[in-house]
Amino acid sequence: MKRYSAFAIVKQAMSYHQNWEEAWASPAPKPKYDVVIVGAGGHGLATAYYLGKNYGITNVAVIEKGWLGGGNTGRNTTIIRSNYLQDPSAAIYEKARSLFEDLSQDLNYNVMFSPRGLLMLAQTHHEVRGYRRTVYANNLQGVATEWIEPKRVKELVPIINLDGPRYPVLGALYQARGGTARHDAVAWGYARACSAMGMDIIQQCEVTGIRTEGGKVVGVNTTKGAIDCGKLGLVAAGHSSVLADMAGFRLPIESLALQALVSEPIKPCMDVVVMANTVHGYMSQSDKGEMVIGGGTDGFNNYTQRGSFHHVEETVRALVETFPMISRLKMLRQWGGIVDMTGDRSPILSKTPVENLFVNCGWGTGGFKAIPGSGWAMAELMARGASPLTEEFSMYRFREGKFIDESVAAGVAH
Amino acid sequence: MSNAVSALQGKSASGFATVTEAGLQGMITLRGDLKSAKMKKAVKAATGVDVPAPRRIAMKDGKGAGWMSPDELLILVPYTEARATVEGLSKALEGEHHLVADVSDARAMFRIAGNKADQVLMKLCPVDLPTLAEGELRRSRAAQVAAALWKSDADEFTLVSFRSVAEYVFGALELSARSGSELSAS
Amino acid sequence: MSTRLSKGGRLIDRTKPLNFTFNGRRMQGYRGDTLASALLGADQMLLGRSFKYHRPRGLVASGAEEPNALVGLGTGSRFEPNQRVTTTELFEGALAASQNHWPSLEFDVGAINNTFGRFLPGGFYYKTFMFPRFAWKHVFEPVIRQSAGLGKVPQDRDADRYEYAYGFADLVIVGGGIAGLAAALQAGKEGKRVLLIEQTAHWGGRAPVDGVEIDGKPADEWVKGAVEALGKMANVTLRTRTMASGLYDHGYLLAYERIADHTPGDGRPRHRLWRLRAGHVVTATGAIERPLSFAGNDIPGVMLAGAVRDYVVNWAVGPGDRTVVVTNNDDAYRTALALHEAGLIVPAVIDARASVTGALPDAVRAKGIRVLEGRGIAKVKGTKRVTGVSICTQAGAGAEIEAIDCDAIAMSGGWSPVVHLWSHCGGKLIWDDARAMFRPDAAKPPTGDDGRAMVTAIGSANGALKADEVLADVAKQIGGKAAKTNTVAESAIEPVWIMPQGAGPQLKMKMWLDYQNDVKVSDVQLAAREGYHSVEHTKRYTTLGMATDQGKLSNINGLAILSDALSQAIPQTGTTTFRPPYTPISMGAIAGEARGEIFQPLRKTPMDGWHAANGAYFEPVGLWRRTYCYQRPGESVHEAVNREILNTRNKVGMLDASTLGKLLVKGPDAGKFLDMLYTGVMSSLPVGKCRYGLMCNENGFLSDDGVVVRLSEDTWLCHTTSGGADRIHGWMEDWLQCEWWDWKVYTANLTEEYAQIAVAGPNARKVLEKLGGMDVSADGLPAMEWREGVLGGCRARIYRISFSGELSYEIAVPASEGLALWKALIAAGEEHGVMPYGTEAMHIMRAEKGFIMIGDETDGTVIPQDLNLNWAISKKKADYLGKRAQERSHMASPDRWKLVGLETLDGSVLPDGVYAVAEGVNANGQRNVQGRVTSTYYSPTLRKGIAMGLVKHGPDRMGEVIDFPADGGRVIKARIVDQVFYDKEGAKQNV
Amino acid sequence: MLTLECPYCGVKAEETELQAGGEAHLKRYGPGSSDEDFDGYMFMRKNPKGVHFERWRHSYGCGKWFLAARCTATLEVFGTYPAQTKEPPADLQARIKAKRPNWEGYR
Ligand SMILES: Cc1cc2nc3c(=O)[nH]c(=O)nc-3n(C[C@H](O)[C@H](O)[C@H](O)COP(=O)(O)OP(=O)(O)OC[C@H]3O[C@@H](n4cnc5c(N)ncnc54)[C@H](O)[C@@H]3O)c2cc1C
Ligand SMILES: NC(=O)c1ccc[n+]([C@@H]2O[C@H](COP(=O)([O-])OP(=O)(O)OC[C@H]3O[C@@H](n4cnc5c(N)ncnc54)[C@H](O)[C@@H]3O)[C@@H](O)[C@H]2O)c1
Ligand SMILES: Cc1cc2nc3c(=O)[nH]c(=O)nc-3n(C[C@H](O)[C@H](O)[C@H](O)COP(=O)(O)O)c2cc1C
Ligand SMILES: [Zn+2]
Repeated sequence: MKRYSAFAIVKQAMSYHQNWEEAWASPAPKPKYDVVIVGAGGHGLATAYYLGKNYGITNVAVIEKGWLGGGNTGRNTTIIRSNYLQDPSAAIYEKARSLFEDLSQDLNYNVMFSPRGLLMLAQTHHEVRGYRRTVYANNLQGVATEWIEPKRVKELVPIINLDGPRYPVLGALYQARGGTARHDAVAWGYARACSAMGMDIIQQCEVTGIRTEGGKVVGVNTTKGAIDCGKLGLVAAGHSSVLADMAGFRLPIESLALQALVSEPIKPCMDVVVMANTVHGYMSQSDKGEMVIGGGTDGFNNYTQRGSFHHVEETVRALVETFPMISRLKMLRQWGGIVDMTGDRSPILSKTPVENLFVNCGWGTGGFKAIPGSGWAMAELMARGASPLTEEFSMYRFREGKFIDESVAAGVAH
Repeated sequence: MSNAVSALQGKSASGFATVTEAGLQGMITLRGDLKSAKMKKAVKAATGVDVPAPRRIAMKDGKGAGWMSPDELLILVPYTEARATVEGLSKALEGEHHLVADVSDARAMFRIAGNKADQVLMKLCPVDLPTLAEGELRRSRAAQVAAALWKSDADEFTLVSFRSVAEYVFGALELSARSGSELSAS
Repeated sequence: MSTRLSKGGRLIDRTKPLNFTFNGRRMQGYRGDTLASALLGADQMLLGRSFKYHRPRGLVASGAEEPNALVGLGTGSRFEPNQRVTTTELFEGALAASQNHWPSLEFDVGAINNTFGRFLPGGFYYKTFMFPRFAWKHVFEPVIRQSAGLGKVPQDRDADRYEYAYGFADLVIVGGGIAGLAAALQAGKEGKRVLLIEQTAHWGGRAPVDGVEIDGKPADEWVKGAVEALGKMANVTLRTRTMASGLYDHGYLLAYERIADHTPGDGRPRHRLWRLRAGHVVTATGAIERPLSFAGNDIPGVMLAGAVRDYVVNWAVGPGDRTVVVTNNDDAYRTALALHEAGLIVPAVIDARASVTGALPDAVRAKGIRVLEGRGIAKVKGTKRVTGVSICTQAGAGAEIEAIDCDAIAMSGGWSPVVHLWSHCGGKLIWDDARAMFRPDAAKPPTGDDGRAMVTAIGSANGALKADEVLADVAKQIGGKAAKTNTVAESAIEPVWIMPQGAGPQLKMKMWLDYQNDVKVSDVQLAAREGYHSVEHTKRYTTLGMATDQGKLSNINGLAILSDALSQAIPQTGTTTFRPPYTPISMGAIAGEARGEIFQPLRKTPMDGWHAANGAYFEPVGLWRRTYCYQRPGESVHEAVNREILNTRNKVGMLDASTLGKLLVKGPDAGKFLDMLYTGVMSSLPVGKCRYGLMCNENGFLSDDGVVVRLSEDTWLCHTTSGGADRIHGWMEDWLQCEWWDWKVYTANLTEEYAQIAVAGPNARKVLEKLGGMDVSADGLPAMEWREGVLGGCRARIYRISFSGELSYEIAVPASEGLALWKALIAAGEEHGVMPYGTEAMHIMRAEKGFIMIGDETDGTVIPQDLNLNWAISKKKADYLGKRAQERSHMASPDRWKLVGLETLDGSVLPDGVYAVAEGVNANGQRNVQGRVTSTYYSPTLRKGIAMGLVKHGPDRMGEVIDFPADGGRVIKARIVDQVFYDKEGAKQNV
Repeated sequence: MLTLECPYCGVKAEETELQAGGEAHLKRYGPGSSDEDFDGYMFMRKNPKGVHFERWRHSYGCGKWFLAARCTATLEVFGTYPAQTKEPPADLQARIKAKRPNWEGYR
């Protein structure tokens, strides 16, 4: 893999950029791999990457039915934070956040991690109490967060309207090193690194069946033929239930549409990420200048990547109230993704009823921020059979009534 | 009962249509088997009208009945008669599984009047108002709250909401009725 | 230079001049102008700067597809960035300013990027800015953000208002060109309920500009007639200035009506968002012309041929004195003719096709205009304005054959149907090789709730480009017979994706695809080279089509280049996903009427007005607003709360408890039903009595609590928390309708029927007795019982229940009488020292008594057993909602944290939500914890901090002291104590 | 933006008048049931990409719960019916089978 650098660009410019090499190869599938990962989203690619990097397992194929990064990884609002309340969540999200800190250098691909700071507004006394509690929890979990008063909120977000008639801002939960990253670059950077390790990323190839023998997984059938594998990882987000069904079990997951939108680009006016959970809206400004906006999920099972417009209205309504100046901005584009919502809204990184078959799913509305940590932990689980980071995220926790409930403090979980 | 006051005490505003809080109105929730003979008799006796068909409402000199769901009617009588009507209905339905409750004070009622009254509601309710039939009772939304509405006269609609949101509903109606914001020129 | 012509202009009214300002310069246009035509008429060709290289930018198009000409419009509370001048109607006093440059439009420092353009290829930022690590956030990112971003930031709160409207129709026809009009006429005749919408202010679309004749009449006349005829049909509605922005599932069409953009401040809503429900949608949205990719095709003065024609014919504006036409199809010849007709010079028509014959070329030649066949443009001369073109053979690599001076270029690379609405909900496209376009695939339409097609595309939107084809297509798909037109034969288009065909890298780096985002042919080829093969990858890597025009001009050209680079067929490459809106719509319109007072419904109790008038400090509880406390002049919230508590404990207080849920449950099976709903037994409750109850969800967690009242043999009234009323009522109905539908039970939500007032304190009885009318004596109304009667003239039901630990009555009266009773109580209570108290005093008093509060002690992860509430859980019952869940291993575990009281050693108040630590760290290096605070307050009664919390094995550890690390490293020590801090034996309420 | 016809009042209600209630025809498991059955009833979902039977409440209308058969991939609605039934009406099942020949049934 030729390294990227400013120097490389200048050098290439001399030959009019005719000699750049491919970021990743597009190979035909081999008959067998040690590990097959289904789903070339951030989590699938990161899982493959750390299997190679941390455990030297490089005979790996990542199989993608569409284009890599085209799932939720390619359509999310890129919020990165680790200010979660429950220990298991804080552990894996903070692991991810800390890996983001030097992911660009690690991958030699600028993923534009921008720890610009993240605020969760408290707009009811109940929220104030919830976020205070989170701060205490975070401090014991080694996650740097603080409670800030309205005055500080205004300093950080000059365009905010602190005293909306309905929900005045009473303060905020602030994570100074939360922020955003360039979502596509995260998928592309991992893909490039995996490819460089000799792994096969096979796009436009849909897994149509899972083959097992005596309760053990032996391979998958795909639109590009049958592929054998030693171990199989299902990392398919919204399509996890469909794949589990191929393997003969069910998951505690429902697939719902979650929508987002962007405004037309304007000059920089907000250098933090703001989430207003009482009114269900959150907003950040991308480097190109658009306001990137998201809200709550639709209520019904849906695989179309299209949502219902009234959710967009509710979100925009909330944000116009919170940031009156956006009223005269225009919505440039809206879209949807299919999120995998579990029974307790926390993810599943787990063994399954089928031996050597593992699942990484249920990230729902909030898994982009987790990509590096999830890949790291999933790789350990698949390579070693256990990982402290995945311990509590087993799919069997529901049976024991051992939930990881984040809604407790912070409404939505983007 | 001299103490009783409606949510907005008759507040009114005029734009291209006139919006008025209609004051105290007797309303009764009646649940039971709408097909039973007892029920039919009781309703007739209490209101002078028959048990309405699904989605219909019938009024007769100040009293009436509207279909709310397969096992629920909205009984309308003058506010001062609500108590007595509740007792009458309970007595008449004795021995038959039913529920009757005075909800006069739980609600607010509005009248939207003018030849463009429908346009006010077209801004707030996901309902095909131009095709709403005479005597049709539609339960739906008015902006963000539940509402029941019907064409109570040639150029008038009646809308019922919960009492606690009366101010919100009035605010939305008043704004929608402002002159200059007609949906049609004609 | 561009000028206003002395005659013509079908859309302008020269008797109505309008003054406006651009970058401080005063200019004039006419009623009927767009800001674009007015600017062009005033020779303002340079209108903005591009996103990345800050290249000079002028008008390319005349409509919604315009990528360049965006301005900041208006000032202050009416300022709006990124306004597209081609879709902005001119109005008197309009203030426009160009964007994305510093210090000025003419001289822009950012243009330095242009000089270094070669070092900033598509996606360059992914490859650099990585070292040193901190630099991205603190050095590079800020710089990149500053240079990007286009429009300025609005500063003030929007002065305008917006609204929604709902519309229903059998047929919504989108587009008021001849196709849409013809379709509306036909459907209208058939008696269908038709809505025809057009985004611009006028009807007719392109036909009138093209000199089309229908039924022997000029298109303008035919259109006028059609609109009049439609106006007469009662079943047809027409709307101009209304843009269909998106098609959603089940025939939901969103339309954006710009009511007052051209009459700012006239008091009308600025925009109206129509939520249309269409039985069927017809898209007659026409076609958009494609640019040609030649070097310098972005220099101001290079425009689309159709647009040049529009400016000349519609607004009598000549974009240049000498306009070279360059094309690969016949339509552009119409532009040559129109220019010639207007007395402007067309030095040549450069046609990439090897030989051109036919009516239009011949007509052009007949005017003495040179037609250069098999030729292309090697490059455009000029920087801020076209000065000439260098001509080459299309077949070659770009060697100059001849140079022609000109100040404008009219280009046409062919036309692409507007397929956006067709595609929004999954309609598929097919590539039509003959016409070099993607058009709707009638075999794969978007489908509705019935699984059938919900859209029909007609006219140019369906690929029928010539007028006769358009009308024939309408007749074929909608019905009726097509009117005759004067359409002449045209010879076939020859796709040209790069001009000249053999151009080298230098030239390709100057061929613009996406003008606004500065994406060039070379960038797309680079993406292909680097493995971003999917069209979606290329889009995201280069930002092709991601600008505010959403690639209306660039997408097809871009994917053709990509296909070529990957040597695959265009259909194999496919298009990117079409998403709403068709053109950007204001956030204000999306938010609609919901702002300020009616942002959300605010629920108010009948006594709300009194509270507001008496110093209430409100807090939102669900959608209700409740009084947190009543502040007196000079009193802090904290002081007010303490005063209210002490007064209630020593004299008497009043709480507005109207928001409490009140659910009526009646029927032969009501008792059985409540026994399933509550953890305790309610069927055994005697008539006339009250009992406290807990409800769990099916997952075992405590979800609500309240006092249940037995009203009669078959009727119970269930009180719920204020937040819980609707939820629990829905919960009851859910089980009755979907699981136990054979049980005879009816419910009714009477929450709002009653105003409820709690009168609590030693003097409570005296106050009620003063009002008179009911026996509230110790024997007349014992604890946990209720009576009905008339209290002080109000129809009342009194419950003797206490949440404060004091002698307490809760009085329910019809909501309409709530205010009257409240005032009566205040008056009657005066001599007994009555004061109203708010929710915070109520919270603290219940905490002093060790009562739990839903939302404090519970958070969705707590089961009743955790709160030592086993006494309220029936052991005998075989089943209740949540029982099975509570038998699961983790829920039955003895290690669950349990409720206890907590007292700091120094009497201070424990911080809210703080955790108690245990020894060591867990497998992930996190400090182990053994408990947390659930409620904590300063108790004015006991003059010290009190708290409740959940602690591992808590109840077995009475007296033990545990550590709570609080803010700033401070560790607070607290002792585990009984949770009841005040009047444990209940002496105060049993009087 | 879905529209579903309420089988009780015949109104073709739009999504904003309705409340979605998740998978239909779940069998309740109470005390005495196995952990696995209870887990299945509470959490494990079919979540098919295709024909889905689901609960809806006409919450802004008659307040009744009803059931719908809908395709989660195309959002086509095959039909709605009252909630007081343990399984989808036979004719509805037949209609779906006709439109989706390789549909494996509602369980
Ligand atoms: C609108 C929106 C906003 C969001 N905002 C945020 C946010 O701000 N912050 C945050 O942290 N998270 C956010 N999320 C959530 C986040 O995007 C996801 O949790 C995360 O991207 C999931 O990554 P993934 O790799 O698991 O799934 P995906 O990226 O969806 O990858 C799964 C891949 O599996 C492929 N696949 C599926 N089935 C098959 C098959 N049979 N064969 C082969 N391949 C298959 C899919 O094509 C897909 O590419 C948001 C999500 C959405 C939709
Ligand atoms: N010969 C050629 O190469 C060629 C190419 C294109 C068009 N034409 C001519 O153009 C005419 C096509 O007629 P037509 O009616 O099919 O198309 P049209 O372009 O004349 O009319 C389309 C109308 O739809 C409106 N519109 C587009 N999108 C909209 C939206 N989202 N919401 C609301 N309105 C929207 C446009 O403003 C326009 O008025 C014919 O005269 C045809 O000859 C010729
Ligand atoms: C953070 C973020 C920023 C985006 N910015 C833009 C943008 O500036 N312009 C644009 O056209 N789309 C933008 N998009 C939306 C994408 O074009 C696209 O709609 C989204 O990735 C979903 O893919 P799809 O629409 O192809 O299904 C953005 C998406 C994300 C996640
Ligand atoms: Zn209904």
